[in-house]
Amino acid sequence: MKNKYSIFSIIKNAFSYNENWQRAWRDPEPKKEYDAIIIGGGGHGLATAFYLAKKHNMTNIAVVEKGWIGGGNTGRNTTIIRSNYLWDASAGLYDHALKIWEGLSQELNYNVMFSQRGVMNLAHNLQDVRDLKRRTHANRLNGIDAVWLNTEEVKKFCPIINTSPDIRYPVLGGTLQRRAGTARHDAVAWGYARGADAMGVDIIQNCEVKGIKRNGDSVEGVETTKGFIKTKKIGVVAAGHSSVIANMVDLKLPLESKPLQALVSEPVKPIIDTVVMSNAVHAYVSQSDKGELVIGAGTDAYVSYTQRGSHDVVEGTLKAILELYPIFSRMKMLRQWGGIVDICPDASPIISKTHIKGLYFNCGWGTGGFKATPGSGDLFAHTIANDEPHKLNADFNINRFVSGDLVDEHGAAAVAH
Amino acid sequence: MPNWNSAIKKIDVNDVVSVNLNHHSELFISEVEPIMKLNIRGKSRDFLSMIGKILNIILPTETNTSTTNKFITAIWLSPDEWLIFKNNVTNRGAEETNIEENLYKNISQKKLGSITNVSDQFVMINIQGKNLYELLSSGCPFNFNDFKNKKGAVTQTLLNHTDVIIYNEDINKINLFVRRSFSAHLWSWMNDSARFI
Amino acid sequence: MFLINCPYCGERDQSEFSAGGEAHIVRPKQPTELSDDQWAEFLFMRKNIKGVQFERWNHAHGCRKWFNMVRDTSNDKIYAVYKMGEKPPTK
Amino acid sequence: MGKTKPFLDFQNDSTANDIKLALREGFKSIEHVKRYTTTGMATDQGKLSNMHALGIIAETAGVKMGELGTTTFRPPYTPLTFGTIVGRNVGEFFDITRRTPIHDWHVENKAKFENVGQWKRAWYYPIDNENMHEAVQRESKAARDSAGILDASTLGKIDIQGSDASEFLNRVYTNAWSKLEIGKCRYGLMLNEDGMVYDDGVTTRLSENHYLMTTTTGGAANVLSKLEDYLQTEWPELDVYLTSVTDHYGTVSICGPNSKKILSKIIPDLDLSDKEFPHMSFKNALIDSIRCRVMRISFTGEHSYEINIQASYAKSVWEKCFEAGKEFNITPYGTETMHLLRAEKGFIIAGQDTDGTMTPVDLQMDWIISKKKYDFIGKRSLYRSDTIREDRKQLVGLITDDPKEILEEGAQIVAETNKQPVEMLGHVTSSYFSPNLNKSIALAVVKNGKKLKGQKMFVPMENKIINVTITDTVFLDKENKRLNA
Repeated sequence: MKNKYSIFSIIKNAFSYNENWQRAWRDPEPKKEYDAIIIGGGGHGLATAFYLAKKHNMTNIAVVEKGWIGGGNTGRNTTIIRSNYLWDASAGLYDHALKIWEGLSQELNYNVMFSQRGVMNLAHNLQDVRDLKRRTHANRLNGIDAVWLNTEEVKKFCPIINTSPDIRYPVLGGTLQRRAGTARHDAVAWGYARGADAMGVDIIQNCEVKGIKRNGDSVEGVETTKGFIKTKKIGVVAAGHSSVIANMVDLKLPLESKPLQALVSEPVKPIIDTVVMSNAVHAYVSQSDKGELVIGAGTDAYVSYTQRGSHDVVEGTLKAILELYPIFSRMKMLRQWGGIVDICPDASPIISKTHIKGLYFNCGWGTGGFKATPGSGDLFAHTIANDEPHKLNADFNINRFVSGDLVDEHGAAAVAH
Repeated sequence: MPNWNSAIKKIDVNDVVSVNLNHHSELFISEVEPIMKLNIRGKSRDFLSMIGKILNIILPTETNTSTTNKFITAIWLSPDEWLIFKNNVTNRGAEETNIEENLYKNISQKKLGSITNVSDQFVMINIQGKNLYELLSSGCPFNFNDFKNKKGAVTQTLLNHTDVIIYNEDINKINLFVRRSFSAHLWSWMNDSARFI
Repeated sequence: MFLINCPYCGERDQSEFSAGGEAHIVRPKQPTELSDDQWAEFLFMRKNIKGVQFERWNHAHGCRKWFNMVRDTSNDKIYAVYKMGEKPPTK
Repeated sequence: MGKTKPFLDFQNDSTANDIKLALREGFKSIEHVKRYTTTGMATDQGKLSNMHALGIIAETAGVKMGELGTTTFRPPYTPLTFGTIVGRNVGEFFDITRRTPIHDWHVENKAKFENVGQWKRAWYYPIDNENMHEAVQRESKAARDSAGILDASTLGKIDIQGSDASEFLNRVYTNAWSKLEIGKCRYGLMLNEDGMVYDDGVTTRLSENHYLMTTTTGGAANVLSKLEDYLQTEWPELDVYLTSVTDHYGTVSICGPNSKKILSKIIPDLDLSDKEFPHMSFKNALIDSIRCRVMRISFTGEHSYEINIQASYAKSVWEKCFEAGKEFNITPYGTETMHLLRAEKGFIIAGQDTDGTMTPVDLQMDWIISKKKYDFIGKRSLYRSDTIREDRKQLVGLITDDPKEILEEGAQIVAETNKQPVEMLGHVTSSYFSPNLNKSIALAVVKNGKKLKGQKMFVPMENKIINVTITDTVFLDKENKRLNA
């Protein structure tokens, strides 16, 4: 059993100059066989393993990660968490996640720094207003907190926004979810890893999957850089690289992988105490606990796995930032990076069985996967353990692309971040 | 006859705008009064020879080039698309209509290709001066190194995020074609940018 | 950001182009005879390759012509461009 | 060891001890150490601390420094200001502003503008201290009672020529085009390949192999690019050429019972009789000596004309129409009134009443899907298991029990009021107070709406519940008498 993190353990360890802290997770070599293998040691994959162990008693499982855990999109996003999605299915999914977020630090005994500072989405044209109001009404009826703010209320809530009617795309109002906010991305991966490890889950880093072995319609195991590992159930949670794994079994998914960029500024004193998103002009900003402005840019419009993107995307985002926050003009860009996101045609994820027995996919989160991490892990664990989806992810199956029953969060102009 | 109105707000078209802010800058930007412009499309040999016959010009088939005669210039837009424009400002009316109708009758109606009047689709802006390419480069991803020394060269590219066609008329002298609805904004941008070179 | 050699206009900045996804996915000539599965395959399912991929690009802000490209999506290296209707390079 | 604080990253206050602690806790990867201790994440980008950190890690773990690798270096090498990156692209230059050829007139006449994509469109024209509601009510009434004038120049216009032009239209629109007579206009709906409504507009057959297509304002560029894509990649065998003429023409639309009289003053030699120039047809004409095309088409349900004239002359022609219409109190109206007038007639706006999830059948526009055509873009998708469901969300009309109550666009519709959570059946897509009917009207999409006509529904607002009834989508002049009035 692991040390419990607490005020007492901090004091106790302080006396011994912090020499006696235990490892957060082990560093095991893979066993010959597991009951299930999760491919991908990001937040979603580690959460899946955690809930498989915790809720479904599957502890003889492994997470295999080709690099270091949390090194993919988990460590490359703008950490926005919200659940104000339009369609019932999405609202159900993301609010399930938000409810877990609200107790996650306690559940994991690990501070994920979840901060409910609110997320505000701005409207800049009349159709934006219609779409955001539609979403606000739908949220309210779905029991998700959402309020519409007029321009004055937007200004009051976040005074540094330029709400002048004379700017190119004036702020016509916005919708606010107060329960929404941000969390510390790395901590989420580490917390889940530590929790899963404590229940016996093997977290195997630097172990790249090279192939999936099949026997007819069933999976038999994975070929990795650390050898063959036998298993009957494989859950793929390799955001960005889902198609790479799918292509190993000749499975085509409705995905395109694209670089999504983000950047941070130098750290400054607290200036913005909420998250503001603006889909129409494409500017998303919040401030991290370290004081850096965390700014989300867009995706490039072509498939690429390069983990970098075009400069014009960054330029386009920053001009929108300065349009809305002229006060940031002298702020310095400190770091800029790109993550690879796989995007479904309807901007909704897939958490689903496949036609291959024992092979499950959790992918297609596009630009908005971080917020769903706990919910996604919980529902994917349910799907893997029971070979059946939970009712909250039933609509997010692969078959929807055949039937046409999409969960179209695009058309509804709900931003996917 | 209805009044003709410039696309470029508050600019008197006869008034050549010049920017000469510091000792080395020199730029003259002016809108060229309306001239006939036609978009012509076609693929076949018959099409090319018919155009030659009617306009007395050989359409350029080499990428990014143009041909010109006394009256008109033809610029290459793609393997089956050209923009032709008159070299001189003329009043609209019979002469212009005749050329267009003649082409339409012999090309469009004979199914050899298409003829579309785009006189007002594009606003033509003349820019000259030794700092011309500095202005263009401040908002354009195109590499003008070869272009600027090649009289008659043509390129389609972006200038300040706006689609433009640029025609090298002479050393440090170009004609720029921009869609009308974008033209006032681009004009304003050029005047702003010119202050910084 | 990279340069693309438009088969018609020559080398240009990528910002003049727009991407059209995987190449050589031909629209079925007789869609009504396809099953829902087969139609979905055409509509949505993609290989989304990490590595050398055949794809469609359009010189949207130039000659407006569509063409094909062979590009390594893992490093944006372009191996070939070829016109619509031409056979893809074999190597 | 332990008691001292050997600082490593002077900005982030991380020490050598922090690094060793990270290693003890299992944060082995160099990236984990960086993220756990924040070493190297300050404004120097690790230039001062990273090498030392690597040395300490190597020493502690007993490996060579070279084996550890480095963290990924992120641009820029030296932090630079947002302002430097953005340059002059703020304020006026934040985004392109597209203006119609009649823009200056709208400015001179104190129009309020709406941003539609990059376009500035006249939204409404307040007189004195009118607010938007008052201006729109006045404009809407004038357009139906006498005459209104609208700048429709922003509509996308595509010139289509070639011997296969008709076949091309057959493939891109849901309805049939081969038999459209020369000189006639037809409304068309364009779908995405997934069967959902994408764009709409009126296309005119100018001659045997020559059409002029109009698209929505916002859709123009995408439609042209999509059509080019099909032509070049799927159907290269078709002899068709597409040329954008959106900017070449200014479009002046005059509508209302007196529009005919006004047009006859502008173009006296044009026969405007219903027989010679019926609804959904076009004529070439001259205004003074300038050629123009006049379409008798209507987005308001009124007797109406659209004059397409070379853009340089559009403002002048607009002023001429205005002058000629003065005796009929011709009233300029903007996009808001246009939206209201079309809603009275139940005409959709692609992008407002549709959201990428509506098929033509959902819009109750089954009539526009040709039964004879073998194929068109999106046809196959209309027969998937989900798209053939009969209880999909469908476009309907809504009227409020209280005729003064105006529904909020985006408001949700439910059948029950005493349940939480309650099933949302649909939402209000368009809503206005109609001065011509003197009541509030709305368009909405409602699950199984086709079969629910006459049913009572509820629109739950934050602080009240509004009672509504599902109706037909056409509120005014169901017999289309006004078109020929």
